[in-house]
Amino acid sequence: MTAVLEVKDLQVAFGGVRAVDGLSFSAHEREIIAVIGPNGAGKTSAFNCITGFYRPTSGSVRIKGLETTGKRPADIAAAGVTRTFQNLRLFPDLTVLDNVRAGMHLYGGQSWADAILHTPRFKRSEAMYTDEANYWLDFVGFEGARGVPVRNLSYGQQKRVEIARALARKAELLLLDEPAAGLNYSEKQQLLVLCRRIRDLGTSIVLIEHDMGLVMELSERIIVMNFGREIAVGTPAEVKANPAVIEAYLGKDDEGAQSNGDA
Amino acid sequence: MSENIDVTLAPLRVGPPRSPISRLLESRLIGWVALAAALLAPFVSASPYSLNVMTTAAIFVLLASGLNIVVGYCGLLDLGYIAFMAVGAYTAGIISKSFELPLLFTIPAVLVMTILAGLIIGAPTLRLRSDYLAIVTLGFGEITRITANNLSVTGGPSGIFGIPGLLKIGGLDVENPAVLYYLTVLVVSLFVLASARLGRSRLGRAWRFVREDEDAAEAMGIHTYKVKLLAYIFGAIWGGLGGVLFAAHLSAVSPQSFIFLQSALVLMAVVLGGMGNMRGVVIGALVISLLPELLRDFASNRYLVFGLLLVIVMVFRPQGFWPARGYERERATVDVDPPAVATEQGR
Amino acid sequence: MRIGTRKTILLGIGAAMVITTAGCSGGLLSSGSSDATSSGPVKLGMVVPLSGSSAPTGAYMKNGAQLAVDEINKAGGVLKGRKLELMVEDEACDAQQAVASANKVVSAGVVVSVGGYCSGATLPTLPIFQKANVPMIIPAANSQELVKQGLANVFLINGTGKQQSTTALAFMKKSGFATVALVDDNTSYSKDITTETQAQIEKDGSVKVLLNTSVTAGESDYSAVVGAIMAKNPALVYWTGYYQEGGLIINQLKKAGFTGKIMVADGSVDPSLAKIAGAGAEGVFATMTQTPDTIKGAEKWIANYKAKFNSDPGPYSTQAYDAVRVAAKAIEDAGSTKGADIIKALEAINGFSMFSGPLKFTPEHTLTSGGFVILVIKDGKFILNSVQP
Amino acid sequence: MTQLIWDGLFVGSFYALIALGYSMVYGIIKLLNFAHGDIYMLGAFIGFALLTSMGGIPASLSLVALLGVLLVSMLLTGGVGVLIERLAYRPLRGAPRLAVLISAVGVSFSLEYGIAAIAGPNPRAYPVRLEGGVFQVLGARVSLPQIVLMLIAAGLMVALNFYIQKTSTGRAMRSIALDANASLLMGINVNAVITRTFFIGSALAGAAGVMAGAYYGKIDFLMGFIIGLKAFTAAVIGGIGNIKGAMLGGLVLGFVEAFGSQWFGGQWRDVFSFAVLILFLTLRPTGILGERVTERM
Repeated sequence: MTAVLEVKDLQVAFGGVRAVDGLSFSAHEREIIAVIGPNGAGKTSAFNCITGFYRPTSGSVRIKGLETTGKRPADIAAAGVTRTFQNLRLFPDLTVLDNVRAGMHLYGGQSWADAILHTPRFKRSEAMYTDEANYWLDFVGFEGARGVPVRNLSYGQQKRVEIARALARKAELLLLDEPAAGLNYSEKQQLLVLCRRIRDLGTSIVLIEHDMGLVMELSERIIVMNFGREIAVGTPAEVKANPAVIEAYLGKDDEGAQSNGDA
Repeated sequence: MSENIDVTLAPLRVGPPRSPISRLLESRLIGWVALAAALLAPFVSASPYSLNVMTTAAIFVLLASGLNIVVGYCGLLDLGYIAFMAVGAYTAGIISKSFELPLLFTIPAVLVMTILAGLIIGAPTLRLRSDYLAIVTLGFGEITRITANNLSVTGGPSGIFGIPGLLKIGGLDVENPAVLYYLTVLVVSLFVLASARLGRSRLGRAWRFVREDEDAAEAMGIHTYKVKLLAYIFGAIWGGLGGVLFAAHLSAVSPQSFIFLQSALVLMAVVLGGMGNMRGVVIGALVISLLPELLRDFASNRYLVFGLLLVIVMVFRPQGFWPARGYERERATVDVDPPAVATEQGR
Repeated sequence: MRIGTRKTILLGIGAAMVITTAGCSGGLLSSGSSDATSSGPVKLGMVVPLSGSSAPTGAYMKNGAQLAVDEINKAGGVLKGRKLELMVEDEACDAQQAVASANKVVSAGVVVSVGGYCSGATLPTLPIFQKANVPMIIPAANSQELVKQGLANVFLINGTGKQQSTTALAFMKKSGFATVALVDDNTSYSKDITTETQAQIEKDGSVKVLLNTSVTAGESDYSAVVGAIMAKNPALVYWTGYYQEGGLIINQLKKAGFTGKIMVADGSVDPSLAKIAGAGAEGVFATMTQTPDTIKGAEKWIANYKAKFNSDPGPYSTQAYDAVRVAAKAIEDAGSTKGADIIKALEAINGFSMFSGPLKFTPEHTLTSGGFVILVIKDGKFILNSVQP
Repeated sequence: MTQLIWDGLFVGSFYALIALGYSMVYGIIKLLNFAHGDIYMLGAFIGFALLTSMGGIPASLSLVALLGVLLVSMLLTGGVGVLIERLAYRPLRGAPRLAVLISAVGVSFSLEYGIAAIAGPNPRAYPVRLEGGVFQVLGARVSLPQIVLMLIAAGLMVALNFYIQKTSTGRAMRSIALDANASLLMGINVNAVITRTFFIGSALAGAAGVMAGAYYGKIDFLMGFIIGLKAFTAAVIGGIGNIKGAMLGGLVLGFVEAFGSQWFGGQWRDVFSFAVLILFLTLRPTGILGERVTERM
């Protein structure tokens, strides 16, 4: 199995605070990995380093063996990473279809000249964008109007749109930041199924999630973080049994409160 | 968080056009009607004055449609847009005068110069927050004007005069106001169409993504910096050609024509009409350029009236006369009009 | 559906065609523009600043011209009883607006233009009046550029920058100012005079230019230029801009303890200059074509002006007044309102008396003598200086 | 040299007074209040009206009278500022920011040409002049009026700074600048604070107007435009939204201009100033004291 994502002792610090402090892990093809840990453990910071929104203080990130440390997000996305955000980051005033089309920016090979002259290639690519956008919306099981601004949609629907947008990117690696947050039970079940179907497309998934039920059922490997460090890794069963993990979660709360930097 | 001037681009009009009027207004028909009106106007009145005013208005429409790319599509507040027009006008004027060339032949040079200007202004500043971008563009605008005012190659304060016409082919003399007007209308409508089409393309969407949320756009592999720079360059080209027409129209270029007020007026046209919606922008441009003429009878008080009107319009219609409609056909198939921009064709 | 649309469009266009071309007069298809009619009032066009920072002067000129029009009409008008009619349009010292206004008056069928104050804004209007072959009698604008265009229909009845510079230089030599600082406000009119003066001084060689700099109009603090002048400490400062800034610069120079003399050009000759400059204004010289209160026997004229507009005449009231009278005279002599004839008549005029003296145009359509004199401020009023070049 | 520094300092303090208004308003509602420069003009004209209505004032009392007029004009301009906010800006809360910007431009036009319609387009000479002895300090010409005015300006700024830092309203302002919604939830009466902000900002600009009138002696209805742009620039240099930054920015701009026109001649001064601004912003994109905005994701 070749590694889609390799993270080697990644470090990022804000001022004095070490948000991520020597994190290493790797994700393989068709693998679903969960990153868990108390608030402020540095999970999202790690995501932001991998996707280039934060510049790591040290350490390295490789996508499909390609060194991407410190590159700008767009280039990393081009290298084959796609993500969702902890708190939705859609384009509120644009229509659902447009939001999904955003994921396809790197495809279609339509130049501005094509656009001005309305060349056949323009017409073809526009049709392709629309069809694929609809395809992915169907894929994530989005019902409802697709021609209206997303700001008019319910939270659950918006979450689906964001995932559809990420999928439209057709990347080998999908990073989901708390996909289940704010979803009700049945929605979570649908999410579970959806994630498996995505994996079956040949995409590896790394997700940050607080819902243990979901994590335990979905992921093949779990990485437990605390204070920016990896304190445990293994199958759900192993992790459940790991005393360090239990301490991290049930242990003195104020520790969790002290640490911050999970921005 | 964002460099968008318009984080709060408040709810657009949603859903399909309902009333028959708005359906008519947003069909392709309206573009043709507008063009027809423009072409027929001279049959109503062809006095030098009315031709002059109409030509000026047409040029102003071109400028507005160019600024709309920068501000309306991409959300970059530019307070010095007129500088691009200045670059275009001066380049055209100087070259055509020193080589006795018809203005038409100066266009390649103008394109080079304006694109250069776009890069020079854009490259160092596009990383700035919108408010700083605003003041920096304003600064560039002033620098351009003052430099033109101080250099001798630009004719100093009195500028360049007696610029040859666009073109002279045998009998057809483009210096004839009527001919010039029609030529201007032709060029302008082509460029309005072009920028509308750009707005409905992959690049146009990328501009909107950047306007709405840069980080999300980056995460989807959109190189926001390049995209912004492209917006600037296109805006610059539109402005530069506006400058060429301006030079052809006045046969003179002088610094007073490029004061900050002019930039402000173009911006007003864009916002007043409805940012991002090419049709609205065209209307806004017509209003802004024609209103002061219509208010001439108020003589010195016309700017008072103008100012009050601006406030009133903004208070009652903050989205502009004709904001973009956040709507596209469901399950649209081939040659769909993509979203938000569905209304944006100058055709 | 698309096809249907196309049809409707074509129909629409066709219909519109018919409607518009039917009832309309000024349209492309209708025959020509309404040119000089042989009866009814004779229209004179005046494009001057009525808004913006030069608005005051525009008002002075408008009044001056109106005064002349009324007098002439009272005396029976021109061409056997046709009345004169003055059409004033705003130019705001902006090229674009000037062009619009020029086109407007041309479209209205004026036979002579008697406007033109800001050179920068007047220049682009020349081709418009020329194409319409309307003679221009320019009362105020006097940039060398206007002359350089060498157009047959352009006549300047204000001295040119060149003539003003000559007078200035002559005065400097006569009153023995060895060193001078030239300051302009970076506008066409003002820079024109400084460049001319500098050139002539260099040619002449008996006076030394220590400083030639510009300021930005519309500001309040000119300490920078004041500092520069103090550093050079010339015997004379020649300010060629308008009075708003002129007053401030004089005031700030005096505050800074400048001991040399100050001279201003015609753009600064205005009652308010002394008010703005305060005490410092006393003894400030000016190069100016004569103003009513410096001309003997103008009291009556001033009285009329006051009676009509209950305000004092300002700069260029007289020139505007004369412009109208010259226009009337030319029309009368030509016996027609045809541009060509009027131009001939204008060129033929000899010894027609104006405030600036008897009128005779040079081949390049400027005054033979600029009629510039040196004024000096005494008790806050401009009066003829005892020493004249 | 010292002369340049002194001149720069003096002009700079004017810029600073006006920049403060820009910066405060921007900090609170993120609006570039283009009409602000015209409030300065308005202040000058109100002062003019008051002084002329008083009739002749003996030169000895001119300073006292001026201080009185200064206060009254500040109150009036402050009031006008509040009025403008109510009529032209508040209805646009939550509308696109550009809409408010255009509204501001409209207000600017209305003020300029409204005054032109009332007081006439001709520039007016101020009835009261601050005259006073000139003396040399380290080779710089310093005049008594200059010192008086700078003391007034400094006093106003210190007072404002105290107000912002120490009073509850000041704290409210700062909190709104950070996050309006959160402040609302914290039970801060946002509207009241915004009103106060406009009042203070406009009052300061009005004061600057009166001072300018009394010192330079000439006022006209367009006097606010250029200095408005300058103050805006100053506010940005200092880091817009930051009070101390605005003051600093004003002084910096004053220096830059003084030296610019010294080195390159008057006609290149503004080019130099703006070039410095641009260079500066590209190197330090948040202004001198502006805080970097770190976004959460």
